[in-house]
Amino acid sequence: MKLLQNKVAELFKNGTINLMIGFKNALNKQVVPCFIENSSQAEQLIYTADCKNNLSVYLHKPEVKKIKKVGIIGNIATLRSLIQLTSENQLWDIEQTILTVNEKDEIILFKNMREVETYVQTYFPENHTEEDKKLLEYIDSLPREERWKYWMEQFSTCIKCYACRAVCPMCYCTQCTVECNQPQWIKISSETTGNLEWHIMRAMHLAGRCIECGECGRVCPVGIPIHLLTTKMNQELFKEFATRPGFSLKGEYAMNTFKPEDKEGFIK
Amino acid sequence: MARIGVFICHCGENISATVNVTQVAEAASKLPGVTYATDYKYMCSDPGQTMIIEAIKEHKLTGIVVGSCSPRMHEATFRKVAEKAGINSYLCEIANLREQVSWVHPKSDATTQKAIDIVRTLVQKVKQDSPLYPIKVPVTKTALIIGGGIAGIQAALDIANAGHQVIIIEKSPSIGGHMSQLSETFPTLDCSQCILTPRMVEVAQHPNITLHTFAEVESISGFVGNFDVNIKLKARSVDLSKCTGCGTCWQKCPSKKIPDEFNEGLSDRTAIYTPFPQAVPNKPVIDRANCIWFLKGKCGLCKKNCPTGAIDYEMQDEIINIKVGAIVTATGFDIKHTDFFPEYGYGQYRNVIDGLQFERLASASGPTGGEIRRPSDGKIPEKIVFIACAGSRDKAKGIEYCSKICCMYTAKHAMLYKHKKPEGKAYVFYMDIRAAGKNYDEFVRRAIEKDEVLYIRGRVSRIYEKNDKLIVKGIDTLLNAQPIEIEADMVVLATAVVANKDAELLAQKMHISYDKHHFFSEAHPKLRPVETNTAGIMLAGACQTAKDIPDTVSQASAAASKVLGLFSSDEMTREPIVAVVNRMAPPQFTTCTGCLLCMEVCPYNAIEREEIRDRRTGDLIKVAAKVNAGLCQGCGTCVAFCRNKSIDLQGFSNQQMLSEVIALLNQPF
Amino acid sequence: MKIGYYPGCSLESSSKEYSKSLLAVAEKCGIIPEEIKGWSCCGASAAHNLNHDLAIVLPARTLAIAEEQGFTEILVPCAACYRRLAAAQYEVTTNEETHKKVESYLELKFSGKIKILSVIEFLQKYISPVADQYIVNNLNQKIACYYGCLLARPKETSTLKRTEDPLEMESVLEKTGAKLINWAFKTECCGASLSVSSTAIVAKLSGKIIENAVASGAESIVVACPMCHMNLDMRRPEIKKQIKKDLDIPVLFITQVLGLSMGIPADKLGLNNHFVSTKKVISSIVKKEA
Amino acid sequence: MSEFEPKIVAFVCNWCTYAGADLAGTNRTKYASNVKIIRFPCTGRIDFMLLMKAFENGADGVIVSGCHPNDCHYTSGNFHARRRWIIFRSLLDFIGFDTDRITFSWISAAEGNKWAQIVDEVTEKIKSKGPFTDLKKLNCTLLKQLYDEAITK
Amino acid sequence: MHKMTIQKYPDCLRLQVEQATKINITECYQCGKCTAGCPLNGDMDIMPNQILRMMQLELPNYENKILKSLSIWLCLNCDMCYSRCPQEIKLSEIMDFFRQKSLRENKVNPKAKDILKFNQSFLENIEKNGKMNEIGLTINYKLKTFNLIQDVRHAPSMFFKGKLRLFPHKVQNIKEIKRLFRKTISNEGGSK
Repeated sequence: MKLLQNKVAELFKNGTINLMIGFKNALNKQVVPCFIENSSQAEQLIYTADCKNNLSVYLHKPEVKKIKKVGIIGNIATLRSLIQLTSENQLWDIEQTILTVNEKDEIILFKNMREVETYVQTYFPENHTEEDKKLLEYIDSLPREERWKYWMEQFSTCIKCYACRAVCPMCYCTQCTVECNQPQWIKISSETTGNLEWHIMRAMHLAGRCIECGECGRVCPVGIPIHLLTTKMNQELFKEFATRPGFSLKGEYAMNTFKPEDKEGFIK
Repeated sequence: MARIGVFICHCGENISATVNVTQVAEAASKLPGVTYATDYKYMCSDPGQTMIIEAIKEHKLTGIVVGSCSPRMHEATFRKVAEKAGINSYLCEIANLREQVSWVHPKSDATTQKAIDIVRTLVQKVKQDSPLYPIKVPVTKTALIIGGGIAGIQAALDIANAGHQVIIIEKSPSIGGHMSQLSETFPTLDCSQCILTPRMVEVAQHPNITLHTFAEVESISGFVGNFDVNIKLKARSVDLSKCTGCGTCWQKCPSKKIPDEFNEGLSDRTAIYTPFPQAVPNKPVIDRANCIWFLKGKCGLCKKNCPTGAIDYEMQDEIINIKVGAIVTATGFDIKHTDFFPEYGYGQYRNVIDGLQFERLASASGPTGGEIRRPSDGKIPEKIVFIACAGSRDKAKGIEYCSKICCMYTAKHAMLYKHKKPEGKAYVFYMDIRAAGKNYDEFVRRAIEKDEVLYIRGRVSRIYEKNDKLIVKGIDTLLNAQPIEIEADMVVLATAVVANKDAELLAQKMHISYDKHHFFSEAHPKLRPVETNTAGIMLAGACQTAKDIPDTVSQASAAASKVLGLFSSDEMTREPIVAVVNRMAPPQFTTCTGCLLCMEVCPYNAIEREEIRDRRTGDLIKVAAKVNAGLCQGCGTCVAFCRNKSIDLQGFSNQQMLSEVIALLNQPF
Repeated sequence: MKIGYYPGCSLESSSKEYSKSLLAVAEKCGIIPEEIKGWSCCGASAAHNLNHDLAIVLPARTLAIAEEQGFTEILVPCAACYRRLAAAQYEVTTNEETHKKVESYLELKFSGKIKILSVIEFLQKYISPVADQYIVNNLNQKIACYYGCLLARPKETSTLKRTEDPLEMESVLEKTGAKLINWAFKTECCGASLSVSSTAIVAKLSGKIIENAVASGAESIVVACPMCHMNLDMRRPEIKKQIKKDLDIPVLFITQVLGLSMGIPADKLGLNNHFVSTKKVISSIVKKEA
Repeated sequence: MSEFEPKIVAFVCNWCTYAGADLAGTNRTKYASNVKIIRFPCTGRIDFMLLMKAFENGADGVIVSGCHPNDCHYTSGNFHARRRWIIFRSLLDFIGFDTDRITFSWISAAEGNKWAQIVDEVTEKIKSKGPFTDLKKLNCTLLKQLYDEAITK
Repeated sequence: MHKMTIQKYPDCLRLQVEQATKINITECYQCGKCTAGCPLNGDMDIMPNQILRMMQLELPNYENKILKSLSIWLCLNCDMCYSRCPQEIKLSEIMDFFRQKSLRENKVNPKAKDILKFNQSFLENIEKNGKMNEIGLTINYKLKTFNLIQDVRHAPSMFFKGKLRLFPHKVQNIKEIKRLFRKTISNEGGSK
């Protein structure tokens, strides 16, 4: 803990960073993301197993980009999204300084993205919670009609608040297709078909890019397990094309490549 | 406000027989935005066309839908009509009422209804149409030929003789390629150099041809009509302008023991050398890897002795930039060498040679002056075994394809040997004899019947040396799989034809596709055999696949004619059906997020990275994708791919496709 | 490190000297391979000729128990055994189904991932690097290295780089100062499993090999397989009949040659157990001048 | 009310399947009139959202068809499309959407008969499945829902 | 590809081979390289490439011709053919399959009886001791073949050279080995 704080303070002092995105304890003792703007604030920083949020999402915020020299304390999810974002050419306008704390509580300051890549590839996490797995199995086990009912009940409660979008580091489009009205692809009002379309579109756009931090599911105010959609898609993609998002800087994105020998069982 | 005209064609009886055309026209006239709808016997006929033109003028129509035969038939026709009438030709859509309605369904309300639905759909589309204008691209009327073999030479001469500028680059010190190494050529047995050398000289002297030997492609950018190419002129260490080709230098050169590439290592050359007597240009080059001066920093004999002071040790590689409108790739091929074959001794037996080496032995200009002699001891072989399909059609060796030329040149080799040594024995082990071509099979038969070359059907399993004979173990599958063992003095392997080792690299520089064997891919295997997928880049010769000389020359001329077609006008017009990345006012500039994932998707590498910079400071503000209209062919894959719809396809825009879907499925009232 | 040792049946009887010399050389270089407890026969060619499952299960059993006994590497000097073990390992590791089947036969679980060292690999990995310090003699001999078929093929299990003209044995022996000749029959088959049942054929095949070796100027043949040794050495009378030539070129195990160069006494290497006298080789030794 | 006539939309590429359909016409091959074509330059151009839109606007079935692998006029559009469909289809399936209502096929310019055959097959299949109501049902009040179910019975 | 055949003979040898070995017989294009390289091509009654050809053609009674041939028993599994085959057809596996089948249907070529007997005595020997013991093997083999003099010449010298051991040393828990034999053999339909 102290080590981390000192390290960050030092980074401020030697001018490596002007902002550090990390975690602190809120008054209610809950872990929350925080912005450290100078060395003196550094002692607020903590890093524990509860630091689940994917901080990389803040790197898209213009006010953060303005600061240019930004530090970030990444859990594995954050690191993976950083890799994915680099491969998608999104971080060129920011000098990020990346830290992490490994399970031995050692602080690792990455020199460059390559190192992040190797780190992630060595500690590639099994980051699906038990209940997620159970739920996935449960849904898969249902007959099609039941699955449909299940999801439609879920989607019918969706209020189109787009929190899932706001929290997702991969949803960085300045204008999302749902805002596009020439043509209007998706109904603005939150009725179930519209919701369905939104979620299908979201899943398709994130398939092969989602790094499975699960934030979207966590933030959903009505508790739709939407992260399962993308998780499922990733599993499929891995099965079919053996690609893993947020895993290599080359960004082996399944959906913008192909193999002539790709297999499929349904095209007549 | 849209004013659409709908014109339903009876096509004689073809449509009206099963579709109630008047009803269709009537229904159409009720559609929102339709000001005028009618039907007529033959819309494509002159009166029909005039009718449309007048209607457009009279009713001030902003767009038309013609319900007739398939757009593949008459879209062009009716678009001209629209243009004649003064509206943009792309504001005309065709409803396919014949091939996809009247001809495939019985006379019924359902059929008529389908016609109506289709018309409604296209009315909706045409309402979304915006005027498009053919893209005009200027054409630089200079052609670049990569490779100075027979293919390159032929293409160059054809283009140059048609009056256009041609630049040839050749990576080795002389043009001529593999053909200059050959002895006689099948099926006529005329001497290769006798027919080639004049062409080489012609190239050198042609006013429209600029020749760069000892040069390679550094980089290629731009697109059809407007390529921008950097060429590396490798340091020759000899100033061609001063050199007279007198040859004093290489006579004086002390390092004489360097395997001669031109003679396939069957003889030696000096470090400063002219590749072969008929070389063009007939001037030497210093092989720096073997030159004493460059290795040890002393010697310099050639420089001392050069009467014109042409030798320049300080010469550096030089990059020149050229602008060309079209490129012909004629980089040729390579062959597998004897060391590729474990069972034939990994190349350790000197008397096991490959086809090109035999050509050199048989060539009058070769190391033996045209006498077939064994590399090991110079003896004239009594028995030669020729092995066809050495490495070709061999999945285990990773070469499944047939090398195409071996059957013929093996027959030729056997023949040449028998001509030079009639009492000698020539055996050919083969799997099939593939002699398809004018006078080809006759040629092979001649080898068998007249020159008594012994053909044995079967593959050789092993060759090994035994008291300076080569033991060749094969079988005769035609004789009850009889094992056959021949004590040969020399074995000639018809080794597989393969792509050049740097083929892949070049293909990547040019953005052309290539197959898994690194042969370059043609745009269409049947209908566009000499073009590549990158407009403006053509293929000639064996860089596309194994070819013999006649095929190579024909393809070269074909490529040339494609180039000439391109050069026939100062501008080339291209369909405006291209993708466009949206642009808008600062600070947004575009909705494109610059993830550039779409670059990978485009089959034509038409999507480029664009950096939007601040006008004054020049700081990078935004990175975005940009479609190069010169390269885009309008498939729209990127459009469907783009997550936030920042790319759209003119003529098939999101707006259009979506409204088609809606219109097709919903009755207006 | 702990190397498991699988001598195989022949090394316990007909090719004792192979085992002897191998262990002697290893010991000299401070390596003591540890015999796998309770190993059984690999089934040799008999099994796979007659019964596919048995041909996998027998060698698999040895792999399994070796794994149980905590070995990560096992040394299998007999080329025939090596081939069977490697083949079984290939089957098991590449085909999940077979793996399951075998495990059910054996009634025990195993990964089959254990590293199997042929004698050549073993010598390359453990002996060659240190050989210099132990080699005291120069062998004044023209030697033909004979690999036979089992070490060279098939490509799935062979570790030789050049299938037709391998050079691994040569590289192991080059330090012994012997002149290693280049010849054509390195990987021809000696007739192996037909040794007893159709001796005439074996005599013919082995005869060709010996002839070619001699013709290529070899003074002795070096093998790494008991089968090859038996056929080239013990079958010499039949060979004599076959080729109508009395060739007395001795046939040695690669380990015996190494042993000699390391100054290990001939009897410790079992050089006196041969049918064709090995005296010429032994007498060809010259002390290395330090 | 007469027999149920499904509305089926076909998204086809211009170079292979559209030409194939034309060929069916030139051969006067008869087939069901339920299928209506929307012409795209290439299967690569077909946006998965368009399929959703088709169903939302009352399509009972959708056909997606283009050039066979390696035959794409644009060399690789259909390969990209294939990947897209592989994943899109598994997503729909995971959500429980009735993927039987979407038919993917490769139909070349020479396969007029295959086109006719696919159209008839699909039409029959959709007829037997009945109208596509899954989406309609979603947006209506309970009462309307009951009513819908009543009439579909 | 095999449609025609399948309709013709539902369980023809060719299909059995293809199922057992996962080798596609049609891949052989009869270049004959296998035969050319085979060390025993002089002694075989049907050449390797011909065996493949017979399966391709499926002429009447080809099954028996193959199963009763001597070639399949001469084959040494030296894999020379496979290592040089341009189509990577693993003949040795096919041969194994034939041997086992020919045995099961007792169609073993009379000339191959010795080879067979040897193999059998070999296996029995292992079954008994878990390891091969040459004396036991030789004696057993002799009894099976009745050519008692062959190799007897070697026996004494081998013995004195310490190359033969009179008393077999057994694998501990020999029971297990026996069990393995029983199980595999019952599975393979009594082929041993």
